[in-house]
Amino acid sequence: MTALSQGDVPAASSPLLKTRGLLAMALAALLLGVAAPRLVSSQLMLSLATQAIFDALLATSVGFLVLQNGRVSFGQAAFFGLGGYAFGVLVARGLMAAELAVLTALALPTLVAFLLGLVFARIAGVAHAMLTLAVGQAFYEIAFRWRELAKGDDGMAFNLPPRIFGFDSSLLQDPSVMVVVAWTILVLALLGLALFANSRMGQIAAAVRDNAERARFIGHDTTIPPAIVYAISALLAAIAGLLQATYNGYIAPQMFHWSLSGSALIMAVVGGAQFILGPAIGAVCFFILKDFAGRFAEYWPAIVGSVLVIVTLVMPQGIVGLLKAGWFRMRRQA
Amino acid sequence: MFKAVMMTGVALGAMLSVSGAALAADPLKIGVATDMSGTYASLGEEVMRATRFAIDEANAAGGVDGHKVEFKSYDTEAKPDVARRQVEKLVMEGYPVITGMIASGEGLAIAPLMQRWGSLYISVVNKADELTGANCAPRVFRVNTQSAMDAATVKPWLKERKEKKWAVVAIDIAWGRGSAELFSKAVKETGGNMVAELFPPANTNDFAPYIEQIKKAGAEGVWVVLAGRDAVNFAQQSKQFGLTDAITVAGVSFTTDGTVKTLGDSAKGVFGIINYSSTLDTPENKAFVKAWTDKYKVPPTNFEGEAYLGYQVLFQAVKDAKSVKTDDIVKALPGKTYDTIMGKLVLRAEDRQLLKPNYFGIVEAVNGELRPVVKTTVAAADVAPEVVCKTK
Amino acid sequence: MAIQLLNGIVYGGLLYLLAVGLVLIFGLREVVNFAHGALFMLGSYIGFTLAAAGHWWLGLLVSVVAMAAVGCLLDVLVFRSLRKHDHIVTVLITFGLLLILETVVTVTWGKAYLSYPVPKLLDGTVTIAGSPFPIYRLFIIVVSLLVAGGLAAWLRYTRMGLYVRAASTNAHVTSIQGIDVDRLSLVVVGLGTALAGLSGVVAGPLLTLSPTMGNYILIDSFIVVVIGGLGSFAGAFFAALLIGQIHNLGAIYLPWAATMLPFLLMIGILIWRPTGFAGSRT
Amino acid sequence: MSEAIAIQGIGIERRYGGFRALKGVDITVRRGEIRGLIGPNGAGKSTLIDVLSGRVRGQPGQVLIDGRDVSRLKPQERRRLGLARSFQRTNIFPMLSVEQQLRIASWAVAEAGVEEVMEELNLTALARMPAAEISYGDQRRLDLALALVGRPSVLLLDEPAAGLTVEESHGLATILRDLANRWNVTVLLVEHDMQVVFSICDGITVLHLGETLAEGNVAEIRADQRVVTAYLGTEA
Repeated sequence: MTALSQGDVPAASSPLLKTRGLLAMALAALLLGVAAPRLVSSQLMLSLATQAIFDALLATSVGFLVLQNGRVSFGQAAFFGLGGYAFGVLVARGLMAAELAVLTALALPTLVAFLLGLVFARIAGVAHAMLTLAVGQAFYEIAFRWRELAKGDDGMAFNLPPRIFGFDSSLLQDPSVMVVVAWTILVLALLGLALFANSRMGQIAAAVRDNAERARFIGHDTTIPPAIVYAISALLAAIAGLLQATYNGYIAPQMFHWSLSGSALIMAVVGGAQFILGPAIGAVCFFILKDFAGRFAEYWPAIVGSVLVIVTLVMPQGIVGLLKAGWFRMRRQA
Repeated sequence: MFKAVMMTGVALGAMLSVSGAALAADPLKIGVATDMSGTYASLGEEVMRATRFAIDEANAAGGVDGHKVEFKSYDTEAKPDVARRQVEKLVMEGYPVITGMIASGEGLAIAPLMQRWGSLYISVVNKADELTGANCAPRVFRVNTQSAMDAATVKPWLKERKEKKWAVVAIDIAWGRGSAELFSKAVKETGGNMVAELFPPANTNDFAPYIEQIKKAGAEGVWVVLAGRDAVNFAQQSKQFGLTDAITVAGVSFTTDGTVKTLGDSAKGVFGIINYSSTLDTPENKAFVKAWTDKYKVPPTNFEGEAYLGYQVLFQAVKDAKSVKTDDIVKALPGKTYDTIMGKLVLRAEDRQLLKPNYFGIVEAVNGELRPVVKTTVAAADVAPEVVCKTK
Repeated sequence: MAIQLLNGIVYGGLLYLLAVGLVLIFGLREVVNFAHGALFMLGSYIGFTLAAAGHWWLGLLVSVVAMAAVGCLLDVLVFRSLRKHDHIVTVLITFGLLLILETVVTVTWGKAYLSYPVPKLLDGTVTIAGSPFPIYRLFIIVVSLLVAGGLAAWLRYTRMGLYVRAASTNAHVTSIQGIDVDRLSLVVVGLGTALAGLSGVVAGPLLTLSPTMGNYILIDSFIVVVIGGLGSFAGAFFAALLIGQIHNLGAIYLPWAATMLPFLLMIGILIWRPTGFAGSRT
Repeated sequence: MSEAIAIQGIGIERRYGGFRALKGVDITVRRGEIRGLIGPNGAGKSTLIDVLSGRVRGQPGQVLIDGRDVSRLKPQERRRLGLARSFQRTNIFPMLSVEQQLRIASWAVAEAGVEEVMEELNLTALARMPAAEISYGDQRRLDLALALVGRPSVLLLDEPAAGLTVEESHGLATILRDLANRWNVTVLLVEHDMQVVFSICDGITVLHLGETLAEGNVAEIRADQRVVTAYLGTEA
C-alpha cells in the first residue's frame, strides 16, 4: 500500500469543531438533495443521478475497506448482490413483511462480512484481492445456477408490496423520490463513515491497518476492529444493492459479478480511495464518463480504457488527492 | 451517436424526394438497445444490420405511412441493469419504441417498466417463454420464436429418425435446462431413450469431458442446446474428437447462420432447428433476400431475418394506427395478421406472441457456401405455445 | 479414465502457458496484469489471419514475434512507470489496456466469432485406450512441456535466468546489486507477452475467437498463479495441472459444483497459506 | 529496590524445526531493576524477548508477570497487565501522526499521559507529523514512546539504540535511566552498545547459543572469563 502511505494525515483539529463542521456540511448536502427534484425537471437526469448514487454507495463501500483496513476487495459485489437478492427473494415469495425483508437484506450481508472479516483481515495484498474475488464469484455461481431461488441466469422481476414503512412503495420507483432517498442515504453514510473514522474503533482499525503487529503490542485486539470495518463496508454495499433492486424491481446474478466489483474498485481508486469522499466522487465521474462514451456505440470501451490509463498515471492519488494537493499548493502560494 | 446522425442524414435525403405532407408528419422514433461489446456482441451486430436495412428501406419508400423513421442505439453489455439504464435513456430521449435486446434477462428486466414509461418493447431475439408467458407484461411483444415453439418442432423431426439412444448437451442456464427437459420428453414419447444428459456451464473452454461422456454412453445421436461461443467451441472440439462424424448431431440455436459461417466444414451435416432461413421459398422472402444481398453482399442470417420481421410488424401496425404515438401502436399491434417474409402471420392478442412456423434443417452447401437448409416445415398452428399470459 | 486424465493435462497445459506469462510479469514488475487475457486474445487474432490462409506455423511464429514486440513496448511505455505505484493502481491501468485492446481487435477483425483451423500436420486422431484422441491435443501437451522445460533450464542455467529468479524473489535487492532491472524486465515482459501470443495461437483450434475470449480463461489463469504461489514458476506448473484435472474430473463427477471447485480450492489454500502452496512472498 | 520479581521466564524453549534457539533458559528481573541481556548474534536474545512479550507462544516454558502465569496470554493481554516492549527494527504506525498513535496506545491502558510521554521523549514538536515523515532518530524515540505510554510496569527493549549515532544512543540511555527511576519501570534491555549497557544496567544476563552463560552485576560480568571469551573480547 505504498500509494496510501503517501497520503497525508489530516491535522487533528478540535474534534468537536470538526464534528460540527461535518454536520453542517451534511445538512447542507441533505437540503440540496431535497431541493434537487424541484430544480431539475428532466426525469432522465434524475433517474441517471439516482443510479449514479447507487454506484457511489458501492464505490464508497469498496473505498472504505481500502481506507480503514488497507485491503483491496475484488468481491464487494457479493454483498451488493446479497442485499438485493435477500430483499427480492423474500418479497417475491411473500415470506415476510417488506419492512422485515429490508432489515434482513441489510443484516445478512453485514453478518456474513463480519464473519468473513475475522478470517480475511489476516490476509493482505494480492492474496486478499483474489480471496474476495473467489468469494464473490462463488455467490455469483450460486445465483446464476440456482434456478429455484430467483430464476438463475435470467434474473427475476418482482413487485413491491403496496406499502413499505407506511409509504406508498411505488414512490420508490419514481426517480424524483428515489433520488432524494438515495442521496440522503449517501450523505448520511458518508457522515457516518467520517464519524466512525474519528471514533476510537475507527482509529484502532486504522492502527491495525498500518501495523497490526504493533497494534497488538500496544494492547489492542486486532481481529474485531477490522472485522467491524468489513461489516460496515458490506452494509453499505447491501444498501446499494437493496436500493437498486427496489428501484428496478428486478434482481439478476450480474449483481454479484466480479466485473461489478471491479468497476466499483476503479471508481474508488479514480476518486481517491484514501479519502472518505473520494470513491463517491470517482463513481459520479466514472458514471458521467461512461455515459458520454456510450454515445460512441461500440467504441466506448476504448474511450473509457484510455481515460482510465491516463487518469491513473497522472493522478495515482485519485481526483480528490489531486484536488487536495492543488489546494495546498494554492494556500502555500497565497 | 454519429451513426444515428448519419442515419438521419440518409433519411433526410430520402425525405427530400417525397411529398411535403410526409415531411410534416411526426417521425417514428425507435430505440435500439442491444449488446455491442459483451458476450453477444456479434448478435447485436446482426440486429443493428437488420435495423439499418429495414429503416433505410422504409425511408427510401417515403417513410412509414408518411412518417420518417429514426433510430438511436445504445450498448446494453448484455447486463440487465445496464439494459434498464439504456432503455430508460432511449425512452426519455424520445425513442419510445424499444427493440434489439439479446439476453432474455435483459428483456425480462425492462418488460415491467414499459407500462410506467409509456413505451413499448418488441422482442426480436429473447427466447425465454416467460417474456410472453408467466411474466408477460402489457406493452411487450415478441416476433421471434420462443423456446416452447422450438421444443414443439422437435417431435415431428424425431419421429422421422432411426436413432433411439440420445444424449443431450445443454448449457447450464434456464434456457438450456428447459430445452433439454422438453427434448428428453419428446425422445421418450417417440420410443427412444436418453443415455446421457450433460449440462456444461456457460462459457466452457474445454468440452472434452462432455464429449468423452457422450462417447462412453454409446449415444447414437446428440442434441445440442448451446449458443454462440459455446456452440462453436463444442462443434469444433467434437469434430476433432471424431464425434461429429460418428453420430448424428442436432440442436437448437446451434446451427445459426453465424455459427455455421464460423465453423465451416465442422458444421457440415449437422441438423438443427431453424427459426428463419434465407432459403425460405416465398416470394416475399426472395425479394427481401435479394435486396439484402444487393446491399450487404451476403444473404441475411436467421437473427437478421427475425429482427427484420420485427420491423415489418411494427411498420404495418403504425400504418394501421395511422399514428406514431406509442398508445396507438400498442393498441394496433395485437390480434392482427401481418404480411411478412415468412408469410401471413398472426400476432396473438392474448400473449402478444407472433405465431410463426418453425423449421428443421441440415447444414449443406448452397452455391458453394455452407448454410442451414430447411428440410421440414412445421406449421405455425402446430408450434403455437399454450397461452399462459394473464395480463392484458 | 486415462483419456480423462489426458484431457485434464491438455487444459492444464493451456492454463500453464497463459499463467507462466503472468508469473514472469508479476515476479519482476509486481504487476497484476489484467490485460494478459487480452494479450492472449490479440496473439490469437494476429496468428489467425495467416493460419486461416493455410500458413498455421507461420502464423504461430509471427504471433510470437509480434507479441514479444508488443510486450517490450508495454514494458517501456507502461510497466516501467508503474514501478513506484501500488498494486491496485497497476490493476487499474492494465484493466484500461484490456478495454483498449478489445476495441482495437473489434475494429480490426470484427465481432463475429472466428474459428481456427488445425494445422494439417497435426490433424486427425490416434487411438488411445480404444477411442480416438485428437493429435492436436497431444501437441498442446508437448508445447507446454517444452515451454516448462525450456523455462526451467533458462532460469537454472543462464546468468539472466539467475537474475530473474533473484528479481522475482526480491526486486529491491537485485537493483541494489547493480543488475540492470530495466533491461531484465524488457526481456522478461517481452517473453511473458510472447508466451501469451504462443498460447493464443495454440489455443486457437480449441477455442472460439472473439474479442472477449481472454476473459473466459483469465480468471482460471489467475487462480493457477495464486494457488501456485504468486511468482513461483514451478508452483504455477503444478497448480495448472491440478486445476486442469479439477476442471475435467469436476465436470464428470461433480457437475453441480464444477465451476465452484477452483474458487473453493483457492479460498481454502489462501486461508491455510496466504502465499500459495509454493510461495514465500506476500 | 525491592526484592519482588517483576517478570520471570522459566525453562523457556524455542525450536525452529530441528534447531533449538533457546534451550531451557531461566531469567528473572526484579522490580525496579534495569537488566541487560547481552550475547553474540544468534544467542537467542530477541527470541527470548519475543517469548516473554507473547509474540511467540505455545512452546515449553513459563512466563510469569508479578508471579502470575501469562504463558498463554496474547501480546495485547500481556500489555494490559503492564508488559510493554519495543522493537529492534522500528515498528511504528507510518500513516498516523505521532500524537494520534500515542493516543491510540493510551486507550488500551488505564493511565493515559500521552502529553507526558511526548514531553519526556522530545516528541511534542512533532505531534502532528505523520510518523513516516519524521527522522530515524525521532522514529526510534516514538517506538519507545509507544511502549512507555501508560507507564508500563515492565519494559522489554530490543536494541533501542540500533542505528543511532553515539550521541543519540547516549541521550537515549540517559532518558531511560531517568524514566525507569522516576516511573518505577522494570527494564529488560537487549543492547549491543556495551557503553550503554554498562552505564545504566543494575544486572546483566549473558546468553550464548540459547543458554544462560552468566549472570551478575556489571563488574562481575566484565570480569567473567567465559563472557570475555564468548562475547566481550579483550577490549571491553
